[in-house]
Amino acid sequence: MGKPKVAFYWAASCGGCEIAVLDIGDRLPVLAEAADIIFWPCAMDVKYDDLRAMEDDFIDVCLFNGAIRNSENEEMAGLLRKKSKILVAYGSCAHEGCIPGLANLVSEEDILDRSYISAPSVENPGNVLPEVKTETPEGELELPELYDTVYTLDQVVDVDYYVPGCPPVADRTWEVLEAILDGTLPGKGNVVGAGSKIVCDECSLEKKETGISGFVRPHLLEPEPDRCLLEQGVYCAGIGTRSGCGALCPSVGMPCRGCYGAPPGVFDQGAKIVSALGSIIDSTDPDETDAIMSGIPCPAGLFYRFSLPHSILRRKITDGYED
Amino acid sequence: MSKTSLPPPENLPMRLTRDTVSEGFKKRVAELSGQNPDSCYQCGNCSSGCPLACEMNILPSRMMRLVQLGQEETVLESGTIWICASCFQCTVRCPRGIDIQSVMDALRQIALDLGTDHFGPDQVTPEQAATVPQPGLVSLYRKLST
Amino acid sequence: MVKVAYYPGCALKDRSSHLDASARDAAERLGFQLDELESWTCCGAVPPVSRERVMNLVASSRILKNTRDSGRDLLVTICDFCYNTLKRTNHRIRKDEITRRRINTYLAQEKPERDYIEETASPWTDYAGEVRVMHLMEYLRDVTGYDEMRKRLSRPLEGLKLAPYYGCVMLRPENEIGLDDPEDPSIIEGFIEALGARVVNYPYRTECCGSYLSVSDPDVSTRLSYKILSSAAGKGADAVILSCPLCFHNLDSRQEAISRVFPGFKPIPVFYFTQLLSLAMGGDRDRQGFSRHHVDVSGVVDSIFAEKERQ
Amino acid sequence: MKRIGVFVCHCGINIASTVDVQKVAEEVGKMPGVVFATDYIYMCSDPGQALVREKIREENLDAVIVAACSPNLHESTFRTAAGEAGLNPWQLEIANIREQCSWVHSDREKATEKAIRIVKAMVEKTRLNESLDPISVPITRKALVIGGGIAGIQAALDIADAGYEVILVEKEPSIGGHMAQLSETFPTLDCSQCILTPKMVAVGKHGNIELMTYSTVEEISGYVGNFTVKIRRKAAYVDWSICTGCGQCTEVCPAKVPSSFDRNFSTHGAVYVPFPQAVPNKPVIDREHCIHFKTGKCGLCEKTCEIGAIRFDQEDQVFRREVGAVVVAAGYDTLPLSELKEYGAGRVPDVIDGLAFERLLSASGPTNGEIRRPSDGKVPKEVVFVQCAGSRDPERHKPYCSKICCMYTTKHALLYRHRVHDGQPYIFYIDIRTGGKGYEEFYHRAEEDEGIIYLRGKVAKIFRDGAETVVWGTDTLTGKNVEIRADLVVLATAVIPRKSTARLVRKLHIQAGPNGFLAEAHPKLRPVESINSGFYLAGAAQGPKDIPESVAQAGGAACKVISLFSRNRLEQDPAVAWVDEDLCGGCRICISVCPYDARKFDEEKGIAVVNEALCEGCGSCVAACACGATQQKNLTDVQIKNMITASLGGK
Amino acid sequence: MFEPRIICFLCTWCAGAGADLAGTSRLEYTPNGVNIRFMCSGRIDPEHVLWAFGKGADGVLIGGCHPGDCHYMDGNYKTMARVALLSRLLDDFGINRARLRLEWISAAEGAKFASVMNDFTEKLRSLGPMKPATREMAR
Repeated sequence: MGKPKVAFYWAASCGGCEIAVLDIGDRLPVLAEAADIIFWPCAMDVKYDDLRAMEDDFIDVCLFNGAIRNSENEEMAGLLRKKSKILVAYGSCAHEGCIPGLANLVSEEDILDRSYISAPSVENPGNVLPEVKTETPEGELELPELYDTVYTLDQVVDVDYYVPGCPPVADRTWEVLEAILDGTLPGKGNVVGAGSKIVCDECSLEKKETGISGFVRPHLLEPEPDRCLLEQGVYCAGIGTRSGCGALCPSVGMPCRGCYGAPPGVFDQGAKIVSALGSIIDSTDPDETDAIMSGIPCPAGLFYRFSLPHSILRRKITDGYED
Repeated sequence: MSKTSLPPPENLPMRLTRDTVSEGFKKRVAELSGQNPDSCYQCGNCSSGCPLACEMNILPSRMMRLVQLGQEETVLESGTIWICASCFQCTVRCPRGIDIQSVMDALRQIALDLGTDHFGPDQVTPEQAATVPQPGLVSLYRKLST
Repeated sequence: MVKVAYYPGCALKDRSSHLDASARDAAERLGFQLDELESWTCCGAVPPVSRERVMNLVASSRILKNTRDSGRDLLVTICDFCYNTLKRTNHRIRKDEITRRRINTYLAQEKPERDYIEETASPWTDYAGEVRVMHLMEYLRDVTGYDEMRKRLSRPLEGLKLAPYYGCVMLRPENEIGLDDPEDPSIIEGFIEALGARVVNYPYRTECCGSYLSVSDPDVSTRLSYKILSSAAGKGADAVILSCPLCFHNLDSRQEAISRVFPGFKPIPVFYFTQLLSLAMGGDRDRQGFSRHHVDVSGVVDSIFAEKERQ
Repeated sequence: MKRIGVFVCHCGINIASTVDVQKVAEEVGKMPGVVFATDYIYMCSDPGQALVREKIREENLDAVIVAACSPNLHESTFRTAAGEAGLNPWQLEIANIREQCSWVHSDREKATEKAIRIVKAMVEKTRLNESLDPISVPITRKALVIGGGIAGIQAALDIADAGYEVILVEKEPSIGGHMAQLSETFPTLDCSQCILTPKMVAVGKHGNIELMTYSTVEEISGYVGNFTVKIRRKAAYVDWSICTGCGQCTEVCPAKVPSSFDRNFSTHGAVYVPFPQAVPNKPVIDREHCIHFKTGKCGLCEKTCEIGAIRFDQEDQVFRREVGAVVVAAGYDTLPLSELKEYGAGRVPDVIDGLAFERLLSASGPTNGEIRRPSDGKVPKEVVFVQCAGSRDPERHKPYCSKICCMYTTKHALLYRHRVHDGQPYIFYIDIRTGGKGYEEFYHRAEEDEGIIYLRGKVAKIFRDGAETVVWGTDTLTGKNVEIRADLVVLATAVIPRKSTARLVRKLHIQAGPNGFLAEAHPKLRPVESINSGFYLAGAAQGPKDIPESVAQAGGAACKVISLFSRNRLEQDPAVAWVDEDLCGGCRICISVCPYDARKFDEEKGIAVVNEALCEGCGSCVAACACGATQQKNLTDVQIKNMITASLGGK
Repeated sequence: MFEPRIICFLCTWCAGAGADLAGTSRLEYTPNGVNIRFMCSGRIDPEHVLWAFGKGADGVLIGGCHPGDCHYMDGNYKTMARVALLSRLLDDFGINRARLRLEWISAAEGAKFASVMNDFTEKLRSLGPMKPATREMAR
């Protein structure tokens, strides 16, 4: 067998995952040595047609980052699935939808309106919105169709492995790449490049098992050093987030935001966190409890910051889906 | 032997039928007053404390009982409904929370619907019209006339 | 001076104008002004039952809504009937969503005209019971404060023995009015003490005076009023103090008839609480409308002034 | 896949009349894994149970669902049956299609559809049920009895006589409770003290009873068979271990304190014994009224006491005791007169309550049994008794019937008549309730032979007029209002739970009903047990009760305790929380959530663990676990989700 | 008439016993709910509620012991806090928070259970069916 053929692709995401791959740093040449990178639009000159021309299962491993947001994302997901033996959902967007997935809290209409009409920086006197097909003298132009709902990769194609993180930390990425190269990946469907516990397991801050009597936003608090941030009233998602990052954020006094997604025993990260937070409120008075909870603006955005499309409800319920 | 005609007996039995005890009159009273006459368990507190009881031929608690039994005629013919001054004493003391004053209002309303004022504007003397404060006149008209 | 939205009601504009005048005078002496609502209507006096349940609440709702729309959230009234009607209407609007919606359907019929006149008027919003209805006595107890009143006395009613008379609608029904305990109230007692006078306890303070039976069955009213007045007098009261125009009518003007039916009955003066308040705050005796009383009050009033001079 | 059997009960027509039981069996039988489904007329009957056993063996079933009545009724019946057939009992579940379906719906089609959903959901749960073994724990064979009234006394004596140790805790200085205050008892009119005192003495002397008066239960932890209690004994400022009870100190004390035992009709010193027959007969010092504590002077008692038992420096003591069962006999109170505004709000001196009248009647009471009214000591000649003062009044006071007033008022009127021959008693009542042995006869005697006037109607208002007390009532039988100018009015005030009962309920973690009385596990079949295992109820703390009923219930509670103590070990429900060690990240939220201290942090493993013996299986920690490591046995999140899905008709 | 589908999560000691009492008292109410029994309302997890909505429930009822009466001391307070936060989450998801109802029902309140069911069914009828969140779910 020759060198394994590797592909990278970037769908609906910020591009950070591409950087994350580069983050393996010194080990990049090792990778280049051990594998043939044959498709990586971000880093090398390739065309989609090159990909279409490949035989099925031509690629050994494809690291796919980004959520599925439009018809191009979906088409490329399908194409790469077909051409790859192993398809890896790389990074939080492909895994659970991540920040792009928060678009599911509003409708497609609202997004277009905000982007092309109502934002203060927009100048669009004709209120022109992008069209999928536009006739021009030069011929018909085509843009990908924006979807009303953001999907995770595995909601549109079959996925072999998941690497969580926004972005995945470099060491975990390298571990995954090594496993791929060594052929030591576990069974299909597994999350790789992450732990099986929660961030608290890796976090060194001290817990005193106290309840909380109010939430405070991190920038308004001078945290007691070495003390569990949640117990200080800062919403920290570590209690409901898969380990693997090494508790990077709490170790520098910032709360975990939850980017590694739901831990292995949990399906819906946000709901579970709601349940846990509800368990440690230090009040038995309904009004006071309600007031404490109102200290959390936009709970959906907060608790599902990285996992909304992967949650039970997936998106805001609107009347607009029946298009 | 002369045959004398007997006077009719004074205390005829109440005739109870399914209709009198469940439908019709009692239902109308319940609807109009928004109260459930059947909640009354006849403790008599309304009567005990009614400041007008000594002016009434039938005590408020008995009125409630008669309504429970659907005795429309007896209730509407009683002077009690016109003597009640709507002072709410019964209402605030009823252990079952029945607004008895509203039941009295409802009974008055039903009686007035039969067509005649108990005490209409034409019966008010010019002297009363000139001296009684308006709330007295207005409430009188609203309670005792159509 | 603080302005307090004020609903006088019809009696105070006419037969009981001395209640209105003394109240305004007393209020200003206490540092607030009773600011009469514009273009108010009759409150309806009592909400009897009717087939269309909310019909009887519309007039009073309109008064409340107009109060709110004029930017005020507190409405003070004095007549016990008006107080009862407005407070209960408000209570029902607050408590029962269906009543609220139906009443607003009626109130909304005034809407097109308003919009036409004032295009800039704030948009229509349903009246949801935002206004707080207060009896003037309640205002004195809870806002002014009896302690504050005591501090401002310029002519304390020392030595005067006053019998508080509550009547019926000021306290009842309790769940909708909630001013005080209907069986064991203390608001007028507190008021009397705040004026420096002494409270006379007698069992008839919450018994009914006959209300509108005064017209349809005057004899009944006479008997009831006799019980109340003789009980108060029997306990040594110099005067009876009350707030309701109809109670005043029954207890004051009926004393002539009482004397006829019950020989040996000695007349006893009856005052509106506002009259005594005004006097105690230094008010002028000529402005209290004492000439409209059937029972001579000069003895008691003289003693108030005499007491002051002695000091 | 598990082989599941489903048995749908007709319950005669109770289920079958509204639910098409055959259709339920048929539909559920189509589910994958359901290898047997049938309906049967009475599943709980012997043949019904035999059917379950037979099919378990024949069909080789791994799990069984019985669709029948509430699991509270027959869950253990069927689990035992399953066990007999070799199936692990926790592989059997009950689907409630009677109380929560057939009995509450009338539309046959809809009820059947709902029943199918209920049973399908239970199939989904059962699919993932694990076989469990009960958790076995040892028993401490010592009982705690809270309350030293007649109920507590009886329960303590019965348990102690059976050979088990008892701790009797009473918050007053002496046991005896309200019964010690009573003069005579209905319907036999025997003297209350005479029948109570021997029992009090027996408690004081019993070798198996540790009597702790002037003490309260401060805290309790643990579970049935193994409770730890903290009992606080208030400082008596008298060393009871050397005090001989001579009474010298109580005689010299110059302070005057109203006697609550005598309903404030008499006074005692600041150092006092509440009543002469008190057990233990040792004094306490009321710190609030003691001149020494207030001024630092006096100390007469200290000087008088030759053996030096007065100890002003004494402090409260807290004792720790291990017990296996608790009898709660916390007693009752009566509605304060101040609540009854229309009856003078307690300000009319000659309006008193029933217990006060007992003291006036009592030969050892403040008037030595002569009836004299409080205002001026005159012997009252017109006495009005008012029943239902605060009872049967859902709108303003208590909705329930206080049960004992009809009889004790009759007794009061009768005893009054016996003492004051020319006096006239009147009783205002709404209904006379005489549901007890000899009660109706007693009432007839009072009405027919003793000249007591019964007036059917509730009193509206009572007020003082000169030396008289005016009662406005009605006689609904003649339709006339009644005015009585009485010399004395006795109100049969509502029986209410003690204020301390609410605190006790919280401390013991037991339940109280909507009116504040202790809640029994089942109103008919388990009337002496609390819902919480290990707690038993006795006396009026559970609801208004007269003496015979309190004694009977106390005996019942004692019997339950004795039966518990007769076992070697206790078995507990194993459906407790457990932790997947591979998943737990040690966030410790579960530890702060657990009300039973059953969750602890294992420092070595860095995870939270469960102490199964302490876990009561509430599942709070499971919901609190955001990492999904904690699950409840046989009620995992997956099981719940599958049940939801099945309930909604999904797959 | 629209018949909403309701999932009722009931604690066994209070709300569940109350539901049983409604049965023994033969109080009829709407058959729209299916009860799921928990030992304590404190076991109920917002995930269960969302799961129910995701699987097509039009309403979810949570029944627990009255405040202060929890058989397990304070499980119901946890439920109260969870529901307070969950309701806010439902707002964000565009789900009318009236679709989630928390009621304290004691073992003695059979009538309350029945009236809550009737009332809740009525309320859900007026709200109409719950819309599935995505096309996939609609299918």
